[in-house]
Amino acid sequence: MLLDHLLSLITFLPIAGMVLILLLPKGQLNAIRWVAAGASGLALALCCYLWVGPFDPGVGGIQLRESFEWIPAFHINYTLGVDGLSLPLLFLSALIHFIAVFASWNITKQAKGYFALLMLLEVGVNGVFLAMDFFLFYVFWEIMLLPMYFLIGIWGGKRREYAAIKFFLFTLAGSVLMLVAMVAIWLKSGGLENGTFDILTLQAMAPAWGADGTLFLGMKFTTWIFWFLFIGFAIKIPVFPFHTWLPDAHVEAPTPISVILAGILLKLGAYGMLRINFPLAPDAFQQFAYAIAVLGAINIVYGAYVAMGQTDFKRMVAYSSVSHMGYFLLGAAAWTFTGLNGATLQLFTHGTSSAMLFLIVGVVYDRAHHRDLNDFGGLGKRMPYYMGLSIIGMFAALGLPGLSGFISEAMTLMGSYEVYPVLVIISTLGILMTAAFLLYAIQRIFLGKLPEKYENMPDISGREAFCMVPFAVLCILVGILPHLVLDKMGATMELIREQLAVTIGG
Amino acid sequence: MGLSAYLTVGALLFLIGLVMVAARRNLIYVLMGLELILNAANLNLVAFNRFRPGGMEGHLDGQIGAIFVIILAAAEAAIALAIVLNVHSLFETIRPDDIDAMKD
Amino acid sequence: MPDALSYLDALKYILPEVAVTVGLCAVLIWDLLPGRKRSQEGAWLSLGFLALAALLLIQRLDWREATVFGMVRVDPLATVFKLFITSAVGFVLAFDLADRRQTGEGKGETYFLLLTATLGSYFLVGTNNLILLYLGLETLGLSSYALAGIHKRDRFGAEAALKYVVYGALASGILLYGVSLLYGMCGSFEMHEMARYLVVAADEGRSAQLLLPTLLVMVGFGFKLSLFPFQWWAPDVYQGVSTPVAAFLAVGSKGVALAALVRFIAVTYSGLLRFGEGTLGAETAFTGDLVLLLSLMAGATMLFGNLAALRQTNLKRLLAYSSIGHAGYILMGVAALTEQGFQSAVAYTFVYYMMTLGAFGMVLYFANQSGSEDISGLRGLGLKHPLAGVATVVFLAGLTGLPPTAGFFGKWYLMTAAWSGGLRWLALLTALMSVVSLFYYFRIAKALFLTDAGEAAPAGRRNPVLGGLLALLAAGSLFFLYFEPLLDAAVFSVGSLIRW
Amino acid sequence: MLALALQHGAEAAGHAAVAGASAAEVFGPSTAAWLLAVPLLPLAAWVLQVCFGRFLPRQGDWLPTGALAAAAVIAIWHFVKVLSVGDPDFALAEAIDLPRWKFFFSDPGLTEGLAGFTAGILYDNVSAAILAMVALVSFLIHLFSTGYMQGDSRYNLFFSNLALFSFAMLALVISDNLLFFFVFWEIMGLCSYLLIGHLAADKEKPKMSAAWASMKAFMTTRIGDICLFIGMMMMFQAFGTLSFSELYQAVESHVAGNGGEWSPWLTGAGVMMFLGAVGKSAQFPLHVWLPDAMEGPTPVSAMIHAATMVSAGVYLTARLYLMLSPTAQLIVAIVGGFTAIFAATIGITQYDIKKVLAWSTISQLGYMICAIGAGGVAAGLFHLLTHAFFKACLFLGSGSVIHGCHHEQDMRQMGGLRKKMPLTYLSMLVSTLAISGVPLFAGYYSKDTIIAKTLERSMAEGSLVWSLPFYLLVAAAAITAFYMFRLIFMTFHGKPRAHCSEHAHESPWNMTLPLLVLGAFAVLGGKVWLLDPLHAVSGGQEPWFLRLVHDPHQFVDHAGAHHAHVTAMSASLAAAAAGILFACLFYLWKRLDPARVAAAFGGVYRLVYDKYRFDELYLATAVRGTMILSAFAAWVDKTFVDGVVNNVGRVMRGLGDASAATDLHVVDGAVNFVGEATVAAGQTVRRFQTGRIQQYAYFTFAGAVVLAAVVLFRVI
Repeated sequence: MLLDHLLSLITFLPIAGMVLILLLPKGQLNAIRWVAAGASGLALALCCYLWVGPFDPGVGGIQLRESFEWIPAFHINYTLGVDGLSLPLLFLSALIHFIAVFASWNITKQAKGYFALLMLLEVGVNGVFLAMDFFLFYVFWEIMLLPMYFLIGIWGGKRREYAAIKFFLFTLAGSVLMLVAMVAIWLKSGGLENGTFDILTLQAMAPAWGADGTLFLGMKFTTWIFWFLFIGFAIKIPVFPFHTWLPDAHVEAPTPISVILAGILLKLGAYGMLRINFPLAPDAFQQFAYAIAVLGAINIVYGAYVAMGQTDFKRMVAYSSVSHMGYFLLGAAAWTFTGLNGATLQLFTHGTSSAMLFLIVGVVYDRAHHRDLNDFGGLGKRMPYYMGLSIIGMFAALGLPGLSGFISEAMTLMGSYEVYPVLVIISTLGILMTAAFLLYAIQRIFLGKLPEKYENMPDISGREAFCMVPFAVLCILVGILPHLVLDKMGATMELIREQLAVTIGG
Repeated sequence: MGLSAYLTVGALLFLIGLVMVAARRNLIYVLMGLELILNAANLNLVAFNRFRPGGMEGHLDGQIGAIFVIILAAAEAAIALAIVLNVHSLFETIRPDDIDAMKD
Repeated sequence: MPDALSYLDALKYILPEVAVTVGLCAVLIWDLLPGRKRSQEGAWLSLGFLALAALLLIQRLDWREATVFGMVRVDPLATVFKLFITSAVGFVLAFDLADRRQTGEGKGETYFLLLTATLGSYFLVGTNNLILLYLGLETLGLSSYALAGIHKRDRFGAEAALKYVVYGALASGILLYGVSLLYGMCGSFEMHEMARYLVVAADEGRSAQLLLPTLLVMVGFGFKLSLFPFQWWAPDVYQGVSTPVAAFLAVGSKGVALAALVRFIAVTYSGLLRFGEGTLGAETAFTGDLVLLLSLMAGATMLFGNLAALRQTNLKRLLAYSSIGHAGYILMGVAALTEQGFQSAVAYTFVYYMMTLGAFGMVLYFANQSGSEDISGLRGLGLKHPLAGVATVVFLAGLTGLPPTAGFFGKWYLMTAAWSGGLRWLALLTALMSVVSLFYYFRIAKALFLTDAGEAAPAGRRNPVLGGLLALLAAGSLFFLYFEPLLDAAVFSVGSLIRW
Repeated sequence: MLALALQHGAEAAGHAAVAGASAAEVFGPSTAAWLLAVPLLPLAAWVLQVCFGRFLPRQGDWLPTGALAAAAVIAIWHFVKVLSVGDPDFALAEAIDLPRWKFFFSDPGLTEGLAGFTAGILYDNVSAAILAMVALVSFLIHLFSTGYMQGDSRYNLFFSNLALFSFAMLALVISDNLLFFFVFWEIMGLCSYLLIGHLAADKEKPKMSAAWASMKAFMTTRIGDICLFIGMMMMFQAFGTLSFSELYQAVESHVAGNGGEWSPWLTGAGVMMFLGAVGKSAQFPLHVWLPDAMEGPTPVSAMIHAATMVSAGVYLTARLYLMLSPTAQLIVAIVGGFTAIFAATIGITQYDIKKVLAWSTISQLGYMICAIGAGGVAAGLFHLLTHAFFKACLFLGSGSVIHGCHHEQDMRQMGGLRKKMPLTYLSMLVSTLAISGVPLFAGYYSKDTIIAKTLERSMAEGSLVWSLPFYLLVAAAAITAFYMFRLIFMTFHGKPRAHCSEHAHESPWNMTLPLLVLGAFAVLGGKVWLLDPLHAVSGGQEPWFLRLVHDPHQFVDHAGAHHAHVTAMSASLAAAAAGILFACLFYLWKRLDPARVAAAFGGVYRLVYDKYRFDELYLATAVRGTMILSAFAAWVDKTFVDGVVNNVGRVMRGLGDASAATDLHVVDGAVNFVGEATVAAGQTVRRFQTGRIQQYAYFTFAGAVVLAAVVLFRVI
């Protein structure tokens, strides 16, 4: 019984939380928080159960499939399923949302609305990872927009309105392109008569579409849908030059929202590429893989350089996300077994490390009420525990071996090297720069003389530590025992590669 | 006289009506232009009915239609004049161009 | 066939019309009766008759299609849209009741005129005869003109009424002229009969000859639907009239005009359409012309509405432009000239009904709070009025076309119809316009939630009735989760047009 | 005791070929567990120390120290076993079954790419010797630190970092593949960063220079690390493996398959990987970080920047040797040789006692690298071992001096400490003799072998460029002797020149004991000549290490080798003697005035004193360039990328307006980023909305006519 609807439960548990929160009276701040924590915690518990229990890592395909008709006239089904690609990300999503609730503990302004929106956001994210029906996927994808808009817009910083609408605009622009592609794909698959939204069925059909002639403006059908979908997902990742919404959104968003944004929302675009974009236009993928890899390299190097040039701590971390997501593009574009696994693992590892980095920013921002790196110094003296956790997070982000970032980056680069040697070598510059700006940040924040005004700054509280420690543990654990995650993914990645039999490079 | 003569007159009336609506600087004339347009259509209806290939026998729909239109035209004129009167009392002008309180 | 029905049988078919007629007479008489009256009573009376008509209509939903009295067509499209206008007018009446700023002036006439407009709409959607269609259109139009000008001492209202009446009379005159030309060509007012002639004409390649009357008729419909280039009146009029009337114009009158347009095109040009079974002919050169004409209008309408809305600050004016944009979306479905296209246009109209009524209701609600119809008047009110605020967000999301609102599904349906009808550029344009529309829609959400209310913020007395109505409409806008009924209604109503 | 063990081992090695004591018999099945315990003990200590260190008595310093003691015992015990086997080709993996771990995927079905990667233990003569050395030196330095670091505000963290470092170094030594090697290599980099910057986070007196130094060290070595990583990728892509032994075979067969020719890319890959060693071992041109790293506490300098981490680069080069093409070998040799002399010259001019030692370290590392490039793998590693002992001793000695002089590091303030700190003096003198290459001391044997090897290679190649290393190294030997004795004379001889040196005192036992032990190794590390003085004097028997480890390639025959050896020995002896003589002339007997000589050289002296101004060069080019580039990138991103996407210029205005927080303006800012075009179009469209009804009529007619025309004539 539980097993039959496990995935639906994971997806919709937060909705139950949302309803409960809305029913609670406004003043019951603690009750609201604990309901939110409970709902997301339960979802996390179920994810953990899914991880260790019913999920079979030996099976590459979709597992625990749930499906029923939703809008039969359009062949739209409610189909959920999980595989090695979505499982780690789902787990990450549940974890990050759970932590985000605790990171939001100090939010008192309109807390009811805040936690309700947070829960709704989790529904959207979990749903995207589990939806195996393109239409359902799109619906979940869009469900995230509104909560995010309000979470940034109401609870954000000074320029929150600007950042919120910018985020909304960019993402919507991407998703309408995806919508157009979805329309085209559905009609191609048979439309009203016998069309389908089932992602697996579409994937099976897709190779045949490549044989079609020119559709429009001298480009083939698959080329069109490839680029439409790609831009749609690229904006979310975000890929240069669509990344400009990200720093603004991050800087203005409250800490927990930044954590969610960097930790999991960016991964959605990447997930979409692997799940939908590449498999539905294999020939175009093969044709344009190099371009994607170039974009990846640009992301890595350019993002790192821009991050180096920032003085706002949060902005710097935001650009580091741009840089890190470039590894995903590079590895995915290489489409080698190692590269693909590395790229997917990068999603997971970056999820943990960037979430941690934003929590780190949040701690110092809560105390100093600004984020100007040049205005800090010597905090290590007052906040040794904070410094220790920060060092773990930052070194995980800069790819220090023994921490999770290294595993995924090394796999990505080694996997991509055989396909794009030059790009990989250029990308290593990004590693160097990442180290540079993170170390420079550590130096400016923790080392040297403590300014008088921070003399009484307290070290992190138990709650803050509780938020950070799980990520720190994951950073170390995955760095030492990467197979804990990789084992879950391997079979799926192998299957994905087999199904999308493209040869890239050479 | 053949059908074409009626139609020509109808078309002329229609055009004159359009020009009046668009160009006259007095709302009363504008309303008159509207009447002309309706009457152009009426003329067409009646003429087409009269010169129906199979004869009018048993097919009076054009004529009846025209009568309906005349009635409606009267109602329309009544409402329009009432509104123009109201406008006149509020704006103290019936120059259409002067009545532009709402615009972008 | 009409002969098959006895007079009484035929009368049964038009009982809803009779009910509304009796109702409007009753309201008129009640208003004329001496004595001090509260305006709510007239509204309740009207609502009662509307409810009666609605009941009768629901009863007739599964009746056999028939043409009664030679002119009145009773078929699913007609019945569904009669219900549409009835319920829309019901909402408008309810809005009017809940409007706390009402002056009381001309209330009785308002209800009478609304019922008259309903009656006109009944005939507009329920006929295959162009003359009756014109009569219905004019009845609707005349009562709308009067509704617009009902507040005698309001300069904006008077100007709006003037613009509306001049422009409307011009458009309907042109339509009539077009009808007269069609009549001349086909020798009949009946759409079926015309269809036979038009096929022949189209086959003979007389495209230009067909195009002129088509264009002239489109002027009339274009006016009612506020399609480019006949949409100029809409912003000024919506801004000038009272909010419930604006809601009526934007939703009720537009919805029935759409139904009439769908009927006109689907029946009159049935020989040229691209739907499979039950059609007379095949595609001709004129089909291409017609598609081009309609799709150009649709595209231009979308562009105009959405672009011009960008910098509006008056809520009603903004919604006017928004409704122009949506008319463009709807026309896109019609322009494909396929069964699916018509269905999608009809389905979208239903969705549009809920979202736009809701949006106007929102204007009313918050204008009652702040006394201003400007966006800046909304400052921070969303947090003080969470129910109305959240409902507003639902409407805005729906209008933008975001899941999980019905607006998304409607748009999706339109886009698939347009894409499969070969109008890919229109589908793409729709998508892009959704992004553009995000700006102006979410300026409202921003004002409601993101901006802090200043110290001068009004105390905020909640309006539970209106709030409830908004919640109802918002729930309707979330129809997406269970979209089948709307879809069925669209399929059901359009189906009757083709298999005649 | 240790000396006895060594002697025993050396004897055993001598008999091994005859006796044939089987490795399988000597090493039991639990060997792998024992060997793993060597790095894992410090790791466990680290975990405990990080978590609970500050709550333990003495802030838990005994925990890592004890773990290291145990690790050292195990490592030496196994090293003795290796000695007892005494087989030059000994490799543990061939003798007994060693476990292997699938690192990335535990599923044995997946073998593609990195999924097939397995890690294991590499334990052969080289790693056995170095493991024992590292464990021992680490232990001694931990012990030393318990004294030296007393009173530090982050005492517990210092020990935890030290423990983590020991773990990484020990693990690195027994890694059998490049990937794990790289992992531990980087963890060492982290520890180095943390330990150099230890004082930067000091609670009382944070030292900002330490922060910069730590960052400089990390970044500079990371440049090398990335090159190493690129080289790894090249090898992995070509051969699909990262295991050292498999790579040797693959390269060999690749070269054989290529007709004995080395492909250019192999040269490239080799040089790339070598650049990793250049960074870690502070070779030119990535040497700049090491002198600055002296900002760290002295035990750190001793351990990381003298004995262990920096020599990891040498170890790496030795492991890479079989993958280096002849061209790459030449590059390695030249880089090493050049660094040796280059750093030595700078060493002459420095006054900070630790800086002198730092430059000396760079120079000595150059020797080792050069030796390996020249084919003297055994010689290079031998020097690595001996150098580790005497350089650790020197550093700890300098630490003891600094400790005694109340944290004064400038040699000009010292003098006459001989009497006040006799044990320190003794051990440092012995080490100085060793590093200068005075016969019978450990450094003599190893340095001598290196110079001989370079000469052999030069003879074999016969080219001018291949003869360079020999001359460079000999010259460097003279300079080394000079500056090391300069250090001894300035510090310990003469009269105290300042208050601090007058009040100097000898350090406590836990600091002097390590000094003495290391000093003993500086004497006996090369050859246990006290036990066998005859052989030592006659030079008849090879040093123990060279019997244990053989060079992979012999470039000259026996006679040639003998000739080279004799020449090299004379040259190096002459060089050492000259160096010591000049040092005495300048600083002991005061016959020459260093200031006048310096003045005579003028500009050259300044240049050398300023370390050839490489810091300034890098600061002006690489660092400044990067900063400018990143600022430029940030500016571009803000102005252009944001601007192009959002449509230039307007955004800036929108941003400005947004901060005004007025309703209209904020969204104007937002509206602006649909693009100027959209808004302009919207404005244009609105211009038609004149409010005049008759104009509407015109527009309508015009629109209708245009529509009709378009449809009729298909204008579009």
